[in-house]
Amino acid sequence: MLKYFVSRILLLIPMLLVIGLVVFIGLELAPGDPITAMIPPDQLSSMTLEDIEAMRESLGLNDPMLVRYFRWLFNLIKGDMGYSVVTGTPIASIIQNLLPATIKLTFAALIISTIIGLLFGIVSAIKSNTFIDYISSVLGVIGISMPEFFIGILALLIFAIRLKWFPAQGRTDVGLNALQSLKYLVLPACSLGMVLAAALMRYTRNAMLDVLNKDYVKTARAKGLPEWKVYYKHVFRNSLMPISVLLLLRLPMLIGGSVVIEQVFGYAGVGSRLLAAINGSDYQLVLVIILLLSTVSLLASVLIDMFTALLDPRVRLGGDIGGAK
Amino acid sequence: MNKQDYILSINDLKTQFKIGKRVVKAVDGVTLNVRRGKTMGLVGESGCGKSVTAHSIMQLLPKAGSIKEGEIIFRPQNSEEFDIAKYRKTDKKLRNMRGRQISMIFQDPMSSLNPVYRIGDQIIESIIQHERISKKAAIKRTVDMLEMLSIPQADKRIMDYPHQFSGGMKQRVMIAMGLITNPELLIADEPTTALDVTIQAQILELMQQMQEQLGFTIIIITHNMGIVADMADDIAVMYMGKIMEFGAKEDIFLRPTHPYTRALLKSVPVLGNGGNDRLEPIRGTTPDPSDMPEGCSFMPRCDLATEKCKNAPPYEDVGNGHMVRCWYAKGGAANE
Amino acid sequence: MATVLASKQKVKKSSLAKRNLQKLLNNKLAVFGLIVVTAMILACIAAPLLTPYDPMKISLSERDLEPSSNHLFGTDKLGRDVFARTLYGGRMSILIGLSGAIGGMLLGVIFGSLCGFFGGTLDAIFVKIAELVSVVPQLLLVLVLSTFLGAGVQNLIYVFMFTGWVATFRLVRGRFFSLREESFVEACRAFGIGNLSIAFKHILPNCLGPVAVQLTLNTAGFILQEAALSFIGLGVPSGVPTWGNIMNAAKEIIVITQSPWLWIPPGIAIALFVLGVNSLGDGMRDVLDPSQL
Amino acid sequence: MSNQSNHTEILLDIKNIKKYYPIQAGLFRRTIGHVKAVDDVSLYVKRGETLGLVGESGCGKTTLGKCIVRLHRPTEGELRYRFDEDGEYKDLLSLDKKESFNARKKIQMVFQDPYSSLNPIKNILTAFDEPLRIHGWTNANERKERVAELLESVNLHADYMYRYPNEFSGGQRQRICIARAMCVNPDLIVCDEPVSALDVSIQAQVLNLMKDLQKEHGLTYVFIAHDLSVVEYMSDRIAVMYLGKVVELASAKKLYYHFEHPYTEALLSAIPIPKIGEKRQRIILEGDVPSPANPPAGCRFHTRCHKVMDICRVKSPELRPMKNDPDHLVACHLADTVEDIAEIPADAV
Repeated sequence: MLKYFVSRILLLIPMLLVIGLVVFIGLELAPGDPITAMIPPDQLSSMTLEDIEAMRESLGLNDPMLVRYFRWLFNLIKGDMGYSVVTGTPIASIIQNLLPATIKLTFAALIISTIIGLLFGIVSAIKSNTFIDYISSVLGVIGISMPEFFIGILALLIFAIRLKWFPAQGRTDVGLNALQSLKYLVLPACSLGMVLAAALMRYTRNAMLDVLNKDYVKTARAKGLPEWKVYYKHVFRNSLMPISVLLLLRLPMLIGGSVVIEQVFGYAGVGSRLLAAINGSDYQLVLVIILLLSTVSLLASVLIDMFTALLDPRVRLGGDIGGAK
Repeated sequence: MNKQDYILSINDLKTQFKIGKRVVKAVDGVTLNVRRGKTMGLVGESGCGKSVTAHSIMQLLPKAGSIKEGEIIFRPQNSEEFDIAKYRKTDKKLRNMRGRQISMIFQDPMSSLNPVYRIGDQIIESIIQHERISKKAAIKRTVDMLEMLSIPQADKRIMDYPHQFSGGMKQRVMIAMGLITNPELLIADEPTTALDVTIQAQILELMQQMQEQLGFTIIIITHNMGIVADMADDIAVMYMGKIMEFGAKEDIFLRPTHPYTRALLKSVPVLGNGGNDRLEPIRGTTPDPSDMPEGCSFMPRCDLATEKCKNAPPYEDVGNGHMVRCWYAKGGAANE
Repeated sequence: MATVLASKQKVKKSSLAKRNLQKLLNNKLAVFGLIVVTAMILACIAAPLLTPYDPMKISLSERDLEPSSNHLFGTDKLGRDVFARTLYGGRMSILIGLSGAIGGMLLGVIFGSLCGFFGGTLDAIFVKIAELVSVVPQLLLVLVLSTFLGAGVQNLIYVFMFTGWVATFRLVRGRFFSLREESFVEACRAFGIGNLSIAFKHILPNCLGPVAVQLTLNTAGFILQEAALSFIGLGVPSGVPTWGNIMNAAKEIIVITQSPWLWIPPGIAIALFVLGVNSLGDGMRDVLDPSQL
Repeated sequence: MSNQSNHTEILLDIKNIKKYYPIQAGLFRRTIGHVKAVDDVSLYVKRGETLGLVGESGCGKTTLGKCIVRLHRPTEGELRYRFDEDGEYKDLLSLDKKESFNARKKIQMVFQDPYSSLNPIKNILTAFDEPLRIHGWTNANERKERVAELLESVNLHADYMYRYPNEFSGGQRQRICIARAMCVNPDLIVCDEPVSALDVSIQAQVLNLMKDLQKEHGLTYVFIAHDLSVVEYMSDRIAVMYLGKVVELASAKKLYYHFEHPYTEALLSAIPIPKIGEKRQRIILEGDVPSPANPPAGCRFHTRCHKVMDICRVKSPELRPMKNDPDHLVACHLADTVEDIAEIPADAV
């Protein structure tokens, strides 16, 4: 078990290195002098060309690319992410302010969609081929066909502007208590989670129906277990494995979607900052944010993967499938 | 014979499946009596309805299937007899019966155990469902049962997961799970089809030993005439949802009367004959169950078929409870 | 022998494709999807017949008009007819989604069959690449690539191809892995039929059903992505109307509350078209394998 | 056509065939061991006869069959094959490309699962078409006639060539597969469990058809099955395999009454016979078949053998002819073979 986890985590390293490299090459190709992103702007303005050239040498900007890459990566890990060219603020502080908000939003969306998706999926499977199942199937296919931002705009119009249940725009933590800041989260998180909820619902239903046909479900019934126990212990438990695989595939889409949803609600997270940075050609900031979001996505995938392994003794205990002792 | 000597009496059972708009009559009027403490073999080819019959007894049919007609009278030793067919699939009465009074083991031991739970937990689940018993006592009983079924190091192996067991060992676990509550009837649905011959011999031997020790009744379902010759006291031969012939083992093997039974016996090679006798195949193929012929269902493939067979033949006793469903059963052409 | 050959002229050749089409037409979901998709595509193609307006023509005298018999969906801030823009925008949105998906499918099928048939190092490398591409949020990947390649319809299609091959690749590779163990493939080998023929003539056609289903999924996904990208202003240049571009206006609260005709029609168009494509895909999947999903 | 009554000419000489599969593990796919699926098997097949291969799952019978058809390349060994009745023997494994391709015509295979043996999206004609075309039937009409002829030879209607596999029952499919294997006029057909997926009433149809075709075309069969009664019905000689090795080889008539190997004895006694009256002595083997990745030392059967002796745990018995019958080969220390146990040095024990 431990061996599996360790190897899974070790595999993360090369993947992060490759993503990092792609981002770094992107930085290299981006227009603009890299040095502008490495020195605080007020200091930069008082330097002569010779100073800058000396600085370039001392900063190692003339070193081979691979050396610079690892130095950049190392600095990144230390928290030195450079400076935003446009606003002149250190990127680390921008990230520090905004990343938690984005993670909160995505996580909330994940929780909401998992609860709704599993609930409706389970009901749909248990009542398969009834009216309830039919309705939720139709809702499911409509759900996965809606653009997230369209749901967002509709939600904004109905719940924030017309009904005034929630604030329409923005998110500031300053001077807000937990309940108030939760109010800012509800609409974006729900809009973001809706599509995933629909996908999860469809998938849960099918995974459960699939498991229902398995022989061990028949065995469970033959033991005389009541239906709820059959569903809970033998059907749902076993469906969780394929469901978590779907989550794994869908998670990057959720994180991508957060960028758009933040834009709709003017939610101050890394996503909306990312768009501002792109429009302002602030490449250093763009790439760091993308690297971070990718890392979050990668880490979350590994977590889900480990969760799947925990569920399945065949993965957990190594694959000597069918082997007698 | 006294009614109480039969642990199970099935009368004119009809089980149907609805697939889309088609109705498949999988079991179409089965009548059977199972003697207490004996072994009954139910033989037939795939799709003849033998498995559906077994699942009907447990009311373990899939959603599309349901019992349409007939009764399944179960007579437990220490309680009132009741008609299984009268209850809904999820009725408490049936739930209490399943796994406690009647147990069932399935064809494929590989997929019959839930891969995510420990072997021990899956067996104990069965005890705890039906008895008020401490966890410790349940574990003890599980280990004892596994030891009885000659699983080495049973106390350690209950902590293992199904994928760590071989096919034969898994089938032993299934048997243990079935017998742990001391049921009166064990239904074994092709229990050895997925196993190798030497493992098959082990499992069949074990089932016989356990029956001697615990005295339960067995219904064994198989397509292998050899297995029923070994195991069964009574044999029912099924074809297209109906019992074609029923009788004591001797009736079936020494005095086979239905043309289908005879054809079946002649179409399988017998070890020791060395390919001397040429096999006599049954011509044609089994008809589509949703489109069965009128009259005798074996007629299209039967060498003795005449005009008469276009009407459904009666199910008659030809002596000593030897039942045959054929127009020619009594002194007719089949006894030439 | 002559009689044998003569008698077989009478037998109607049953074609598998024809039978599957028949099954598809019996599937309500698929028929619904097919009707919606076909109707919308036809409407977009026939846009000049359905509306007299030019989607690009700015008419300052007709700014911000509510829907009326003249302007079915009203006009936008520059006085352009929203109905015309929705129709013409649909052309571009569908074109981008479909060509991105087809391109991705081709890449996926080629890589997938090569890896699935030959396995080995090539396979190991592609699997790793696929894992990498799929773990990075696709929208971000599209964002980066379109930032550097520059905005533009063609670039967007390239970007979709580059990010969209993974699902098809996995699917085809997986099917190859299981199919190449099937006895009919071994029978081909036993006859000495060459590898390429086995891979492309015997195995690949067996993957095409699921690939077609995947194509619908990808088309739906790319249309949604294009819309999202254009909505945040990073997809197609704002001059070219697409469904997402039209909705770009809804970034302002004032538009959301005061001029819903600017964003509701294209929003519904996207949802309806994607719904049609998804239903068609679901229906196809039911036809191909009624037991699955 | 060869003479069926006395098969004397050896068609295929299987010499010391081994097939090992590497077991790989870890991040770098290191090879940590081998599954010895077939471990040093030598057999011969005479022209016109049926050689039965019998054993439980994992004994290597299918792997050996696939090696003969060259679907698997053996790790070691030779497959010496006589193309013409008075020609020379050639090793099938060291032919050049063209010879190798032509040799494919000579040896064909019928597979276990009739459902996966036919490509579901191609009609029957197409399934036959490509093999025929690449092996010299260049004229499309001739190919069509050939297919019609073949289908009729397996008692199917010629029109069926336009149908798709899903329109046929298992028995019909298996007959189509037999016809397909025959389309290039092979000498030798390896039949891998051809009837085990079929219903009992259909098995006999297929078995009899195979016997008839053999007579008609002078075919040679290697007949692989787990069911000894079926193998006995079909075969002239039977080789019993256990964990990658042949443990006994005898004529079909001899094997049932004069078996020598304890495994053969157990196998025979384990098979349920559809007869009553004679009470047979049942030998129940203990435990499971050991893993071929880690076979026991000495005689591979010693872990389950009811007659195990000390020597069996250390020394692996050779497959040797019996003293009184040189055509009956046994690999057991107990058997009265040409070489006696006494000759084994005492310190080996």
